[in-house]
Amino acid sequence: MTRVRSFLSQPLVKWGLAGILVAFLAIVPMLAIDIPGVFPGPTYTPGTLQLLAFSMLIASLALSYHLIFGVAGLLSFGHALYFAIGAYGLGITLRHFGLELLPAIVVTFVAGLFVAAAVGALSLRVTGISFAMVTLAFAQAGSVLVRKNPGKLTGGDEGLALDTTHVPDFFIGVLQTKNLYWLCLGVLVLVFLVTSWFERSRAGHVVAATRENELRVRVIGIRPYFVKLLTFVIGGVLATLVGMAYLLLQSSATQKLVSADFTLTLLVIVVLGGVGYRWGAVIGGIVYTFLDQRLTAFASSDAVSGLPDILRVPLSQPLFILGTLFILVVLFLPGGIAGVGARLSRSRMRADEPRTVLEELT
Amino acid sequence: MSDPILSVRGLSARIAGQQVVEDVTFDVPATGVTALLGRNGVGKTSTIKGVLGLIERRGEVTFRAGGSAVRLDRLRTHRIVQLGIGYVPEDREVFSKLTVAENLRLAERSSDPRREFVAELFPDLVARSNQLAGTLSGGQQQMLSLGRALINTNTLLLVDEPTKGLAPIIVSEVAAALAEAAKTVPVLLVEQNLQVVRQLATDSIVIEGGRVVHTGPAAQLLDDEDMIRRFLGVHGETTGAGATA
Amino acid sequence: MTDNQPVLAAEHLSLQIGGARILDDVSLSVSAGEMLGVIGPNGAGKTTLFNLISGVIAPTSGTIRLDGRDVTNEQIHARARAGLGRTFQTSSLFNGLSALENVRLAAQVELGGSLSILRFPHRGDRATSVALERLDEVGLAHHADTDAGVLSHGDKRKLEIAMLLATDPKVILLDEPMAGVASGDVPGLVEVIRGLHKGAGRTVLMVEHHIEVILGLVDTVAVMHHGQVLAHDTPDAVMANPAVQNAYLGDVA
Amino acid sequence: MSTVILLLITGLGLGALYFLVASGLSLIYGLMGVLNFAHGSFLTLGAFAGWELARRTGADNWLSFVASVLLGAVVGAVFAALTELLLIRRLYERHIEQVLVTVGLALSSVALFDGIWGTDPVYVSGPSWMGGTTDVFGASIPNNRFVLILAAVLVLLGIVLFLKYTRFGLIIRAGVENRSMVTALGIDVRRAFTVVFAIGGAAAGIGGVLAASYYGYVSSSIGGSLLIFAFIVTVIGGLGSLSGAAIAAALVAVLQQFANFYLGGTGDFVVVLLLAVVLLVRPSGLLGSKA
Repeated sequence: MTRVRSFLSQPLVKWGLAGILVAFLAIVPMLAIDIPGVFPGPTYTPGTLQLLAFSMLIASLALSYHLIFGVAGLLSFGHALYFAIGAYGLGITLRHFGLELLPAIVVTFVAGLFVAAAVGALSLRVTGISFAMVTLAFAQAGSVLVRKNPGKLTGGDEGLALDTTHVPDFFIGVLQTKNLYWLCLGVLVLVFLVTSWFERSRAGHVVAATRENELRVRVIGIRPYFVKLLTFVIGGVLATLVGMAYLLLQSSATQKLVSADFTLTLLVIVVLGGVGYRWGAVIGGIVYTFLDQRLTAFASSDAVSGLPDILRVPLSQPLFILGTLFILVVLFLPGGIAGVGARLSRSRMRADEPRTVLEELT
Repeated sequence: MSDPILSVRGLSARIAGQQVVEDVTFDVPATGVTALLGRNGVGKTSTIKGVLGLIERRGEVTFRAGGSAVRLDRLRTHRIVQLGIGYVPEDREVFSKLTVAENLRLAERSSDPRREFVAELFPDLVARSNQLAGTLSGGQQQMLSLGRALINTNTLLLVDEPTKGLAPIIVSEVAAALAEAAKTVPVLLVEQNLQVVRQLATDSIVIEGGRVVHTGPAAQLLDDEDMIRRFLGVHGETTGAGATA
Repeated sequence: MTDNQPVLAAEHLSLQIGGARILDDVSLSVSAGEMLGVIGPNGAGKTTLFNLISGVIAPTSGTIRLDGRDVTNEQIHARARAGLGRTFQTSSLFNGLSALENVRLAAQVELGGSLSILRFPHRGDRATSVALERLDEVGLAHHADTDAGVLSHGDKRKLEIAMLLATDPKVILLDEPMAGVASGDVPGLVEVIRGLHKGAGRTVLMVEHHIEVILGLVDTVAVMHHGQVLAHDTPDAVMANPAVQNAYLGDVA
Repeated sequence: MSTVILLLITGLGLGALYFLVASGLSLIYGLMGVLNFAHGSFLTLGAFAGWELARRTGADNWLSFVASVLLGAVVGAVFAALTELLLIRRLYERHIEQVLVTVGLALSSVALFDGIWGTDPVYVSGPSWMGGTTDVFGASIPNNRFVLILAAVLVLLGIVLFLKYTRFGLIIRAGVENRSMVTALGIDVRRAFTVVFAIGGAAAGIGGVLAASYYGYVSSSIGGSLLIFAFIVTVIGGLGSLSGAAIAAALVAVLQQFANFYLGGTGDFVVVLLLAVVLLVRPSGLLGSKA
């Protein structure tokens, strides 16, 4: 057993296994795997591919939030803003500026970078709950902006549909879902690689140390401000990237993307998966998306509508079940899904590690 | 010898995940003042806080009062204090935005508080009863902190460095008040000032590296220069000179 | 005492919090290569003085000079970069990281590029080899891969000193390095401190309650009481000073 | 001139609403260090409870209005006290997890309200005087603004008197400063936690019923949208400071009204800007004590 574990924890083996997993995911559109109750149909059908792709985007977004919350220990309540910049930014540049896809992506990326740097630079001057509030306030400003629909750019309550004029054909239409699936898989792999890269870099070590003991970092001669800002900006632009893929996949951006609730959902996902664990964010994102999707289907099913009111009303609300589940995880499963996994396998990752992350924040 | 009022067995305590007290065992006699001594950072304050449950702790702490024994390590702080254990914290910890009178009122646990006793002991507090505690001098705050403990009838007093950072004249006032209180209640006292220890303490316990390294009558310890130097890190000669001053 | 320019000087430092005077017009200077012990009863303001010098808190008035340069308004990390290192009264480490990683972080700062996202720390790099050397110096090489959080008290103090050494400071502030250390570990730690002073010619200030440790190590002793410096002289002269005896042991009428 | 007066009084009315939410938030944060994301749900449930009562007792008489305000207060208090007893208490001293639990509760309770009362706004009416206006120096002020301001002033006064003259008030004031010393005086500070949650919940419940009359409708999202501004008010005022919350509530709401009118509907932006400026200049807020 020990030998198996040490074999599995070798870097080459780990990356090898991850590569096999990605390769498997890449051929999923060619396969006919059908898990009733989980997938709406076999894996080659557009509906299932769409759901899988969507869950990978949410997982990528959760990973980008993991950098800020889990690695840097910054409780941001405004992460949805950068995601929304991606979706709305790409939508606006394609529809109103008439740019080709690639330049539009570059412009949107720069916009995300700029906003994340500006908001980060300002909000990181305060810490703790004040930081949470400033990020929340900026996200709120974004939400107001989208709703006010200045210059008819954002579409207000209607949302903003993807203008496909300059989008290549292989990303358009239900029949091309598998291309979008591969795009989303690519985004997930990219975000995962960037996140791992950053966590393993010198800067990543410094930011983890800052989370543990900020005064100590200052005393060895490092100003924590810049490394926190760096993390915040990387997390922000990754979210922008995911937002762009989201627009291509879903063909529209709506107000919900920039709401405070959406950031809270990300927080829920990261905590559900296990704070501080990279895989936790990925698993949390996928589990959350599938639960949400399946619970919605369950809520409108005959099984529920036949129930007496006292059961039917709560069960018909997916968010009620998810919220309750989340509360139970916080109360009884500190460390989330990944924490349980780590404890079961007694791997090198310490199950109590995420707990320190949480305590240091206050 | 009668049963000790407080028995500590294998007490360990942690602050923010760090071990600050390790496996400490000692008894506090049911009468007199017991001085808990040791160098800075050996965990005297943490021991007291561990007994009170103010920090995370493990081990057995047994409190004997009125013929029954209670396991303090199973109780939460307010329950422990309600058993009749008065506490005077290090650094006074008065509520600076409450008035002197409010500080004392908050501390009253019974319907029959000893207001006159405290007023006699610290007439200064009566005169300043409507003043905010935060505006008091260090000495006055210490008296308020003592007053908060003494306003109740206690079966045991835990007093943590009552003379820390105080001017000499105030030190003697605080010591006198403690001596008065100690006539009726046993005291566990943490104190750096060896003169105060000499004046008040009957017994002594010395902690070193998180463990008890010496117990015995206070006078015996204070007269042994070698032990003082070894356990407390105070230079022997100086002790002699100071003691005769 | 030497007559060359002091490498570290506190001039008329005062700190007031609320109505309370924590430090009262403290002036103290240390020459290059000197080791100064700061003693005094609890609450005398020793740690506060260290906090002011290292920049953790700002003084109400007064100046702090490092190599003659006024650093009073500089932040903690800037002073650290200028060569001022310190340890804390209670061990202050990155408990989730290994001993080696703790020291390597400090070494990275000294070697530069600590915030690079393009470079990964690895076994073969400069920072790692420097870190391993420092660990060896304090006798912790065998614990390189142990998590800092699970080290013994004495080893934690040594690890802190190794981190300090990795930043190659000119002036070192040690805040009660012996606090909480089991007596068996004291001699070893004393040797480590002696080594970082005598061996490398660094300037050291240290607060310590172990008087015999202080007396055996330092060139001069400063005695603090009620936020003031009562005396600053050679150990023998200080210990013979009656005012010091009274202050340190307290006098009860 | 009349516009200025209209904006000022309307702003104070909105500020009163903010204060009813922020007072509880601030007290809870001050004593327990918990930022309560479920506070909006206390308000929403209070609003629905008030509406249900008014609907059954005839919405247009004063007795029914007063009764629905009181019911809102009771429902808010009970919901809040249960939240503290069942969820917050289990995570004693683990602040971030406490915040997370309130986030979960906020999400699930709003979903439950959706399930019970539907997602569409429910329109409410009160006593006919409430829908009318009163002329103040030439400005026609909607009457419900006066009711709001009066309610906020009464709640502020009530909380201040409670804090000053009751034993629980004394415990709460001491606990805000140094919680562990309160327990070391033999006091179970956790009972004060429940009391503070109940008070905050009651204020939010009152705010819920009055918000329904201010907006003219109840919906499951009414609490959540007010909560964000209440957060901003709490932080600007200084976390834990009741008087800070009162001042900031008035300031934020009046500024918001003026900016909406004179600066082309930019009220929300101006508020966000104000928050950023205040935090950068004075990170502890207007009346906050801790830096």
